[in-house]
Amino acid sequence: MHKNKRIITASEAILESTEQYLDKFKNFIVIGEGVNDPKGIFGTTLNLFKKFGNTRIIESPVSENGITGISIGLSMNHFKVLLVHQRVEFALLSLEQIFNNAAKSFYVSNGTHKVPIVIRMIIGRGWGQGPAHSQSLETIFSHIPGLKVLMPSSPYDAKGMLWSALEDPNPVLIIEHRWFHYVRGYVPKKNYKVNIDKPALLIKGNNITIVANSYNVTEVIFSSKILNKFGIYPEIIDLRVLRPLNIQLIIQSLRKTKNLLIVETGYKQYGIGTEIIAQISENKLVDKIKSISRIGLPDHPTPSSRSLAKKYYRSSKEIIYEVVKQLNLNLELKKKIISYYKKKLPSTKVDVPNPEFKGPF
Amino acid sequence: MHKNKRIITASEAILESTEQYLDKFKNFIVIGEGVNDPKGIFGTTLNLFKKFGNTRIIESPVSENGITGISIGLSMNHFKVLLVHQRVEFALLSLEQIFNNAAKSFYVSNGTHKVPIVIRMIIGRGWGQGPAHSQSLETIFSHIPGLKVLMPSSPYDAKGMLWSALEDPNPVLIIEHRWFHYVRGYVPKKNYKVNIDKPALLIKGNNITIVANSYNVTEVIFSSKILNKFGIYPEIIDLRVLRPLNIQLIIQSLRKTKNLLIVETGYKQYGIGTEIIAQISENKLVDKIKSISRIGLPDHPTPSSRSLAKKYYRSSKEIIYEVVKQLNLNLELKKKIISYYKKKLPSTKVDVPNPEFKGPF
Amino acid sequence: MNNLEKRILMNLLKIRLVEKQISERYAEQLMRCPVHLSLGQEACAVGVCQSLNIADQVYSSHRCHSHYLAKSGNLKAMLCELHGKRSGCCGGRGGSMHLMDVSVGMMLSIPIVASIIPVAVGAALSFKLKKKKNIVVVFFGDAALEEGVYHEAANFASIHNLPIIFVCENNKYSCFTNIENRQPNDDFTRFAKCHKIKSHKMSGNKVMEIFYKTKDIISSIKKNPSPFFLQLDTYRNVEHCGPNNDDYLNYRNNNEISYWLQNDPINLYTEFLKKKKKLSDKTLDKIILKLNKEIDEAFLFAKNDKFPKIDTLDKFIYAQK
Amino acid sequence: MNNLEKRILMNLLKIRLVEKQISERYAEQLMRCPVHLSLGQEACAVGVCQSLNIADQVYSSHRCHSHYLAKSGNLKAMLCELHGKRSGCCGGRGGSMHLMDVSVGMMLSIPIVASIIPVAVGAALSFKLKKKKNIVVVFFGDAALEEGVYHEAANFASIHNLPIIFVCENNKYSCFTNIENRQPNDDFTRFAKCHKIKSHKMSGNKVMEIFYKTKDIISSIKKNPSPFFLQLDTYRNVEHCGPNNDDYLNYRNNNEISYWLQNDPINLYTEFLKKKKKLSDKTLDKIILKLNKEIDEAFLFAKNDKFPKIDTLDKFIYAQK
Ligand SMILES: Cc1ncc(C[n+]2csc(CCOP(=O)(O)OP(=O)(O)O)c2C)c(N)n1
Ligand SMILES: Cc1ncc(C[n+]2csc(CCOP(=O)(O)OP(=O)(O)O)c2C)c(N)n1
Ligand SMILES: [Mg+2]
Ligand SMILES: [Mg+2]
Repeated sequence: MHKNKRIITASEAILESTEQYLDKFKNFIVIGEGVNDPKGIFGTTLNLFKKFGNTRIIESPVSENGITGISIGLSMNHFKVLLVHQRVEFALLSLEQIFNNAAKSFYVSNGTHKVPIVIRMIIGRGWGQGPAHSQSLETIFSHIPGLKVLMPSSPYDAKGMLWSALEDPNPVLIIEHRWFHYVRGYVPKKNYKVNIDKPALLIKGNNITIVANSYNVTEVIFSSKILNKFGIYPEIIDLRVLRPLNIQLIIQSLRKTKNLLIVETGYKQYGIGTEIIAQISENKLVDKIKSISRIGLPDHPTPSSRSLAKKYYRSSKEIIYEVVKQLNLNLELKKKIISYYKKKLPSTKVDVPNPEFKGPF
Repeated sequence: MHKNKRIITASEAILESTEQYLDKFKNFIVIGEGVNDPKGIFGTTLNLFKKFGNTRIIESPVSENGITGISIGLSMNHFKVLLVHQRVEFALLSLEQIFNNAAKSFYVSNGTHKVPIVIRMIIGRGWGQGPAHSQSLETIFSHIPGLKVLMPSSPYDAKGMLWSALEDPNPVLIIEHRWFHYVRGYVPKKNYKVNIDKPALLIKGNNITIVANSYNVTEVIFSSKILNKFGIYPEIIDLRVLRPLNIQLIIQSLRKTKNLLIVETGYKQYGIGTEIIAQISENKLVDKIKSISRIGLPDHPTPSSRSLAKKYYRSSKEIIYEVVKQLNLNLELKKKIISYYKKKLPSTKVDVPNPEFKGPF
Repeated sequence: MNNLEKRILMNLLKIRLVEKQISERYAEQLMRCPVHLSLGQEACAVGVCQSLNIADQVYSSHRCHSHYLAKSGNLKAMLCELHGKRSGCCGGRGGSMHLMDVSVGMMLSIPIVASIIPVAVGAALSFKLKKKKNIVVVFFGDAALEEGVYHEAANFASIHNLPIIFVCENNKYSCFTNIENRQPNDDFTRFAKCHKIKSHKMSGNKVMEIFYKTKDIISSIKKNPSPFFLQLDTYRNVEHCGPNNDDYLNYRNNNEISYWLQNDPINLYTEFLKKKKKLSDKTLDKIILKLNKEIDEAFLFAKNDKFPKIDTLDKFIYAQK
Repeated sequence: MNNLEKRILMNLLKIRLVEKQISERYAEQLMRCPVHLSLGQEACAVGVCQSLNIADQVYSSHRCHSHYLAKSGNLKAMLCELHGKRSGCCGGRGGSMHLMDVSVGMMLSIPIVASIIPVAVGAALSFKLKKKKNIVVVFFGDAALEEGVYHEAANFASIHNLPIIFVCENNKYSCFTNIENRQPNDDFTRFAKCHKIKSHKMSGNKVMEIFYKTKDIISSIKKNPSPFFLQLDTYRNVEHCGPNNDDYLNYRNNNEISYWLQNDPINLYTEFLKKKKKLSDKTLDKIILKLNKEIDEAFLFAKNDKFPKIDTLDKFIYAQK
């Protein structure tokens, strides 16, 4: 499709978008722990301080709550701030600032104070980093009015959604899966916006609608290719925007496929999928739905050991099994698919997305 | 039913349970900002320090994150700790401790460390206390495995559930609605446990299943009495326990009524109701459901002004209207119910649960 | 009285009289929101804010009435806010703990203890980055220093040499709890020193001394940007939250109470002026009369103002570009 | 060498050799979790823990290997944990940043910076309430002092006179960021003084001095319970996270590096013993040989140990009474 076009990773796309916005807008500040260190947040802020100086790329003390409040104060005063956390968990220390001062100030001040802050937070996974560095807490942020919550899945979106977030006058949270940083794809050099108010239809299909986000989209596409061989064509929707949530596209798709599978990066229970299902069920938006199902993390912390992590995380395997189950395929076909899948199984281990991944953490 | 039996308020019930547990267990500590001040957390810890001293009833500096970590350390060392926050919002400063150290230690330590802490958090409402003192954030806590999340609705449960929580070896969060403290009901003097693992059937019915929790149960019962006059008998379920969530009772009820209404204290979007609906839809647990609906807070912060708060909060009015709509009643009956409701409308204002309520805050 | 002295007097009295009227009228139940009155603490706000320009910014907490008024916040908009009316400074959405009047640099008040402090430091950073010569003042109580975020913000202000004054109004209590039960002592300059921030501790009831000290601090900051920590020891005359006196609850001892009442900031200042023959009882009465008239009018305005339109309830959830 | 000197030597060497072997074997990719090695910082752990009883408790952070071993944590259980095996001290669930061995009072390590500090203070409170004579030691890095929760915990320890030693291992860096870019200076006793906590700052590489100082502190705490803050200046010899040297990235300057390498804690101590004729090269070699044998065995054990049973994945989510 994009032959001869520039292919880069999502982390390079993020870096590029940030750099271009720094070029464009003088009052744009990047701040965070590690933003101007030699690894530059997995490369996403690499060397920016050399070009823009350390008053625009501000290295922060290890003070997440303070720095969030500081970023909010800065952005109330006509700055645009990009705050970066190497792990979602570090942002847990700053939820009071995010929920109260970032999310509510525009409303409470009757439209006076805008808080145009963008907060990037990275979900850890792999290499046994364990329970406190691997949580995927998007539901918690998505519950709070006043925030916008994005989870890009492609390098193209990574760049364009970041740009749109930076142009947005509201507090926008971007949650990036650690493994998504490695995803490669076509990215135009010039800056551009993409919408940040709805999901995207990735692949047309007919038997079942699969909704996923972030890194899981990669797993779903992989699974889908296998299913295609057997005449099963899932329609794949990249959720992209968790708040504001717009389920129109899902509804449309479901009217056709009648089967819905939601694949979450976070805990299944009280997760993102629930609101989608609730809206569909509540408003009877689709007639004669045949099946609805969710795949998400089980109800306990992430174990470090790779032997346990293997069963903890959900991947193409669970997706394929679930589709087979939802579509009620006959036993023979089922067996065929599964044996074919086992042959195609990605050879990388469960705790690494590709052979290069051994940190940084 | 409980003629000649002792009727007290929920806040008195909480105080009594706490005092009895202090009597029972020497290594039980109560801690928090205001626990030994002359108002004693809306009366729920009133004068305890006079009997038990300020080494067992510990007044805390204004340091929510610190004190939560301290309480966790204490409870890992064979103490039982009851930590109290006058508002849920203050606990936002301590989510890192709650989500990581309280919720996960038992799992991560492979069963070695127990964290038997109970955290009471109060949802504010009324008297214009505004956006940062009125949030109902139960979803956020309910999303996290390792925690238990309770929301009692009656004085009987207030006492018994607190006792059960104190006997439980896990971190248990009890979220109390500010107005629930005023609810009166029968409470035995002697200590007792009630289950903290499932909802309760409050009132049998047949036309529709209404699930509510905390203060909203009061609103639902009030609404139900009005509906009864017109031959509509909602089955009322008190959700009580948000985590671990057990929807058996709801399923059973729904098999009979085929209509489900969930009434939430918090934001509707990504709220508690979603998981219930998702489980029902996903597993096709009920045949031929006719309608599903949620009532919850709209998608913005709480305004202070009572004129706005009136439309913001949901009460018997919205419940009755929703039931009428869900049951598809004929226009005449609809009109009758609504005009009857308007006559019966509680005379108190929207920002106060009863005439005495003008603080403390 | 020279102009300055007069301005200070007017400001002090205005706050006092507004707070008194709120206290007296509260029982009418038209102001249906929690109020944390500044009675007894007026000199802190007035002494500090007197030297500020309009472009200097003030940030405050739940007890913000005095800061709002001392920074020349619009009185009618404040009372409308307390009444939940549409002309309120937040359109009735915030209530008494969210006072702001951006047009005069009264930027924001926030009721979560200490939550405002980093926000104010962020504002100071914006001044530095824009090379503005203005300063930020953030007011907070003694309990705010128990929140870790104060330290995170102070450290940042220190390493970046930000133009901000941290003003701690030490009234010795967090609600009912004396500082003795919360911290090792109440000399809070230790929390400035530990971050290598200059500091000063003084009475919060002597308005002229605060004024002169603040003036010095400001001119030094303007020459050489860096944070400053100012501790003002003061006392609140009524209950923590609400219109009444709650000393019948016996959480504050009588000697303490009477010491501070004797050192009431308004009295201290009027006595000082009188002693210097700069103020007569008659002039004072006249001023009070005039101020009360303005205040009465503002209350009337607030009473008569309309409630916010109900269909504005879901406005301003998200900003449009 | 007397017994004490020998114990200290054995402990120092054991940590050094374990960390070295981890570093060397890491590329085999059998230890699939992030590792924050204690190389260069061994004397802090050994000096402090040497005076502790088994009932005294230690709490630590992401860089916990040395504390775990100095408090006599089981070596096999540690290596199994790093290998993700079932005999790991957390059954393989935690990895390198969650080391604990409750049987010897190594209570808990937590990778969120500073998050362990209030938990340790809570433990100290439990000792006080139970009138136990034991003490708690909490180890953390210089960056932990930038987290507000340190202050919240320290204030609480101070007002309640809790038996706890806050040990700050100052290696001057938070990942790649020098203390200069994060705080006004690196004399952290200012963060003890501000909470009225006694404190001392000293080299973290001189094990005997640390030992004697800690002994004094402990006996004073046991007589008169109150917190103490001990700053130990030290240096990490390898990268922040991982097995390698990363000085090619040029974030640390060469003078600094060579100064600290010259003051390597193991060398300092062995040289001291040799100078006093208490240790010969031969004995040293013998000890190293013996320790390496133990360590090799432990690695072998870990390699051969089984992974956790897959059906234990959902065990221990909730405790049963
Ligand atoms: C984070 C947080 N914790 C607790 C409260 C409840 N609260 C409101 S005001 C207050 C006391 C604050 O005392 P201080 O900072 O000294 O200010 P003062 O009221 O004395 O002016 C408390 C604890 C809060 N608003 N926010
Ligand atoms: C709250 C939080 N923020 C950020 C991190 C990422 N992080 C891990 S270790 C570290 C540096 C800690 O430095 P220091 O406390 O000095 O310990 P050292 O690594 O030097 O031993 C950081 C920032 C974290 N784990 N937790
Ligand atoms: Mg105070
Ligand atoms: Mg360090």
